[in-house]
Amino acid sequence: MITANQYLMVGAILFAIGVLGFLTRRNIIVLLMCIELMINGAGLAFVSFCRQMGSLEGQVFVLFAMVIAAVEIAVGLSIILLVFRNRATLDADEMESLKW
Amino acid sequence: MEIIFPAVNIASIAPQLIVATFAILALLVEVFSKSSRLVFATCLVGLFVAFALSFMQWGRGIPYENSLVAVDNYTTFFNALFAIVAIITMLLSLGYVDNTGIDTGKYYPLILFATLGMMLLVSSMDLLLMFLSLELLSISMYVLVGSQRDRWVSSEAAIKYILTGAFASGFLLFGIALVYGATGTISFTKLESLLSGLTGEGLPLLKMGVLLMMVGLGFKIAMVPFHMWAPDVYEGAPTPITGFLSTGSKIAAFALILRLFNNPFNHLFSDWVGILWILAVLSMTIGNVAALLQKNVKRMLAYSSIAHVGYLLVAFIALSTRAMEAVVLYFTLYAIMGLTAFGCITSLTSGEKERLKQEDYTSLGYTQPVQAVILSVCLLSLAGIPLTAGFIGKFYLFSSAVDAGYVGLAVIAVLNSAVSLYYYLGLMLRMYALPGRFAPVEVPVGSPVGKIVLLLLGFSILALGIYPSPLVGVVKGAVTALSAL
Amino acid sequence: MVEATGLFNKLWLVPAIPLGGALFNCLLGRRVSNLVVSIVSCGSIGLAGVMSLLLFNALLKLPPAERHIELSVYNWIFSGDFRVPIDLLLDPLSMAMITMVSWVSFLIHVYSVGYMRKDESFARYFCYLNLFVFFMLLLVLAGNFLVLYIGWEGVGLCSYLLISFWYERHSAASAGLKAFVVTRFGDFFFALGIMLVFVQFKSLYFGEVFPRAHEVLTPAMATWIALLIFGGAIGKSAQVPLHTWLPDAMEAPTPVSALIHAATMVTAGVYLVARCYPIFQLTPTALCIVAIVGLLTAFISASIALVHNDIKRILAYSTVSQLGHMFLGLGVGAPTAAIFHLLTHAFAKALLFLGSGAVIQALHEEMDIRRMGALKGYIPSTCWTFLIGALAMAGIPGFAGFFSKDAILHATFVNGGMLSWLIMIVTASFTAFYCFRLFFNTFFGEKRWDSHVEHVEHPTQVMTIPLILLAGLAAFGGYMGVPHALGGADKISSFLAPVFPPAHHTDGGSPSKALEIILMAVTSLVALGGIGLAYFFYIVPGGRETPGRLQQTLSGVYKFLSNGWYFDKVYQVVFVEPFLKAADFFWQAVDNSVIDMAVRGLAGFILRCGEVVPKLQLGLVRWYALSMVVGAVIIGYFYLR
Amino acid sequence: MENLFFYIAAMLAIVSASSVILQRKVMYSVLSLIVTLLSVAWMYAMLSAPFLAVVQVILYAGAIMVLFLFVVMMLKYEKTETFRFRPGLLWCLGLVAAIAFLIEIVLPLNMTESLAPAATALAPGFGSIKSLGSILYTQYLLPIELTGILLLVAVVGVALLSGVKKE
Repeated sequence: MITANQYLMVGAILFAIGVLGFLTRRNIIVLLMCIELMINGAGLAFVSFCRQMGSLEGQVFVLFAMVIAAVEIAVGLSIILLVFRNRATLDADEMESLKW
Repeated sequence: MEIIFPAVNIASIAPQLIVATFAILALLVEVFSKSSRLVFATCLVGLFVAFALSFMQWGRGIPYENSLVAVDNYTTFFNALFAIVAIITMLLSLGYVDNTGIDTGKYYPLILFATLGMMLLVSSMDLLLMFLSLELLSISMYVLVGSQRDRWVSSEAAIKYILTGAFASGFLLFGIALVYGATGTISFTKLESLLSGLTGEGLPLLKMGVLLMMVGLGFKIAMVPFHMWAPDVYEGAPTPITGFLSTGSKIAAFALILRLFNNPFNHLFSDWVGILWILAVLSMTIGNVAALLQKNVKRMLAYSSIAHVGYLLVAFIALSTRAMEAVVLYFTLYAIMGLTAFGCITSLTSGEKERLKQEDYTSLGYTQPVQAVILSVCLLSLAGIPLTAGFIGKFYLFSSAVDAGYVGLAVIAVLNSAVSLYYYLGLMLRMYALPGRFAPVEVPVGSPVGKIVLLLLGFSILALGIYPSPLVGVVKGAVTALSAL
Repeated sequence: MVEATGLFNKLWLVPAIPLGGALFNCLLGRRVSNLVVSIVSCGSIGLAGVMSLLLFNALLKLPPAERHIELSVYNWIFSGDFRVPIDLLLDPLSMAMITMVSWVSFLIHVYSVGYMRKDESFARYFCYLNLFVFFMLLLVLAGNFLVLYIGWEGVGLCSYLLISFWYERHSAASAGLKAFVVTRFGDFFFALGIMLVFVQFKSLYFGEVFPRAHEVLTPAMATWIALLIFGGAIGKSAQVPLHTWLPDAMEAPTPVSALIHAATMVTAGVYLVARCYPIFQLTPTALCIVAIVGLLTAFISASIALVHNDIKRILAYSTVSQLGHMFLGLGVGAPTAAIFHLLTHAFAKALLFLGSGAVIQALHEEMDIRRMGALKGYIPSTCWTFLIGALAMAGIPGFAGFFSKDAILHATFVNGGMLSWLIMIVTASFTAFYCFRLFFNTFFGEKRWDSHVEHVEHPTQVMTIPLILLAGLAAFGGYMGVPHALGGADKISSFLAPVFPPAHHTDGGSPSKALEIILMAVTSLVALGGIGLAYFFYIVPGGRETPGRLQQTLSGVYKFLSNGWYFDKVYQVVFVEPFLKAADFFWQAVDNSVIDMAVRGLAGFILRCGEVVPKLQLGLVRWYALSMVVGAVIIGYFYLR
Repeated sequence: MENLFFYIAAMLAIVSASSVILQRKVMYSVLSLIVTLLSVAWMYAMLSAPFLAVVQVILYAGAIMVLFLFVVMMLKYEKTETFRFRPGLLWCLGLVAAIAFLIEIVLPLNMTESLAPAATALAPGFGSIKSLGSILYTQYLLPIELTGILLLVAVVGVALLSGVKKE
């Protein structure tokens, strides 16, 4: 029998994959996508907890998290466009004029 | 199935509603009128009304059984504080934004939206509202940081801020999920009643959740080791926004942490003491040491603001009423000092040329006396010299830590303050270094409005250093609401 | 203890109004005309003066036992049970002080408007001056040691700023520094004393310290505290051996010398000892030391004043000497006489300084009395007011200084012994002599001006009127304390009596009226003798050669005196040079090895960290994210363990 | 049967998520992410959250990913692909840290330790539009309104950043 706990594990793994990607990739679009992975991992955790406890608040939370994700992506992509227009690059490692 | 709409008490969130309404109104004004002055005026009026409303709300708390929003003195105090911070930020931006290629018609409403986020963040009594208002605050800030489209540093700061910020809010979200899973609720009041009965080792699930939430919130307040974004973003952001970010945003998140650990997570705090002890030491030390040799003044102040988070943590660890008073008092004083410091840099901008390097400040006392005097007062206050606001603030912070038995921590904090003198006074002495044979002649810069605001700020730094009692009284009132829950 | 009510609730206005004036002049002074600056600064002090008169009136209406009003303005810091309140205390002592301070300051402010009219830094000057008055009023109104200390340091700061007011002059800058360092030396002891008080009483509040002093303190502890506090007073009031800064402080503009270095700030030490009298009374040792220091100072500096030629330095030494009188009064158990002398001396000395200011300006910055003379015909109003000041200072019967000095001398005779009384009689003759040496040399005789003085500059009206008013005070101010022996009521003593418990002092009722009258007669005769000698030396034709001859025959003494008893030289040889040598030695021997490694090593290490730590900010997003994750992992490891 | 569905969905999600971070070409990453999102939607459906599953497909996989694709295609293709894979010190540290983090968060994940009691049976209509809607528009009215403001901020922000100006 599959319990909600296993869904939770999948959520955690998705989240960790997102973290891993964020730490290792350099393309800023991919970085944004890694954040999406993290949010989805968290969403899966929420929904599995809902299933377990029979409460709806977690699902509501996920709904709002999706909106947040959409907003973050919209603003994030427009900043990426801005960056690309300025420097014609998507390499996060090249954005290091601010340091030390 | 019949749906019963909740009775909405509009009056209880009147300041927040006013800010939101006027922000939207300002956007409409921007669409239908060509005048960015009108947008500015609308936003300013909205903030003033919000301030007045929160002033009237003082002392009239509304009990919250199931409400998402806390209406108590704590909230009201911060509503007023954020309104003032936003007003000052707007007034200081005047003149600066016009010269640096910022779309003012959207810049000012976004400041209001960010303020709304701060207000709701401090007043939220529910993890959902907390998360949403934190995001509202963050997203407005991402845009504001990147609003100087023609300057690369601004764009770079924005992309760094949004990437790390979204990363951190991912942690926050996952943390909330775990807390929700461990307790089955997202309401602060229910969390508190559930957790107050908790004994023994505690739940790993819950602890993990709180840890991940602290990662997200620690990012917001720029606490070591989640601080790394701060110097870059502070340096790259438009200077008035840097001030806004280092005061408003940081204070809002910290005020929320205060509420979290005073109410819902109060029983988990004992595990955090040791960790926060180390983080406080690290924040102070890394902040101060990194600021020592900074060539860029904005970056130096950014590091110093990390150090100030450390000072705040020193008292926060005590978590007594007295310590909370000290922390909230320091919020206010730090808001004034931070706004003054970055305001002076803003005001020293001539055209597109900003004074960012230490060298630009040599002999400033003779060429731009007004800003130099105010900045000196502000630096003295940041360093904690007696008869300035900073001394009072630090005295309260450290004495409450000593009072709670954290003598070692207080000693480290005092030593750190001593180290910080090096760079604060260094900048100040540089400003009063005698000019060379040919004293530079300069036209005074800075908008008159900005100068008046700065003068008022500088004056209030001194006034609060000499006569802090009224503010302390108000802060005491605000903190009682926090512990009365 | 009486809680402040009614008018007394407004007590805080007395210091606050000058502060407001200072702020105005500091912020807007350069924007507005000099007229506005003068009106604001003089007006604020005048208001404070009116306020103090109103308070005086109100205080007099209270029965003497209730003349002790405390006002806690606000709590500067109150954190938990730790409180630092800003307390004010109004009792006859502080009442007398604020009335004197505010009115003398007012007159000097008015005078300054005329004196400084041509100075570029007009607003800066008045900003400092108002600030000084604020701190001085705060000092005398303080209700606890901390507020007193704030005022104490504040007046010191203003004094330093005003001494080096003309900071372009090297001598002014170095004199300011000297005053700062020397008084700070005394302040160090004072601060130690305050700490000791706090340790002993767990409070700094006058109302808790003084009434309980005789219960809490052992005699030895009382001696220690009293001596430490007296250390502060020695520095501030320029007593031997820390008196050397005051003559140098004459680099300040003359009205400043009148206000700060004659009438008010330097008397703060006297006020302090008087304020802490309940502690001093417990310890005959300390009182004895106070008396000895006062006696020595009075004599030594009066003798130095005999031979100096710089008009302001003569007055400065005279001030030091008169302060010595006051300390002697305190030491021999006559605090009311000391305070009485403080007041009359303030009037007379302010008058003399302002007069000398008019003289200096008349002769275009000439300060050497050998190059003056015959000014009577040119600036008569200054001359006659100066005469009144000199008479008051010399202690001629009828003038203010006579009564107060007599009270001190009488107490000295009764309590201090014959020898000290004799020394004081000699000092009195010195005083009369140098006052009139100054007076005759300046205003009489033939013109000895430098050729560059083409015309004598006349003092303006705003300068003359304060002179006349002060002359009135110097002439008639003494009548507030006519002793019983002369059929007077001695109002000042009975007014101040509630502050000083009568059991321990003897200056009230005299044992024998006849003795007192005899003593007075002796003093007066000696003073008249001094004047006569000065008249013979400097006015009688042919007398002029006598000083020169004396100078030659007694050249050793003359040199000794004109070098100020070699105090500065001795300091140079005994303290400064060995210190420098020792420092040099340590620099060579120790610094290179131990201290260098410790201090520079630590500082260098921190600075090195300052280079390294920011390098951790690689500027890379993923590095920042990595630090967050690693942080989370490490914190989690300890947290979840 | 349910087991099988779960394993397929979980495998799909994990594999496609790994693909997101492993693909060199951004376009492939985007497509992999769409697969992940769809498989997450699948799991939502299996976890009695049908409404969320639908929203996930429409809003996430539909709208947001289209935005991604749009941006990826708008930017010059070669510019998004040029940098090569260079596993440096940072990369290795990132890998270690992420794995350590995974271990740390997976270890405490055990629902049975929750303070809230496990539901024996779900209410009928759990997770439906109706049940969610009735809680959204009563208890969470304020957050809904706030969401509106958030979207407005996004619009204004994008307009500010991309330089939409009045003529």
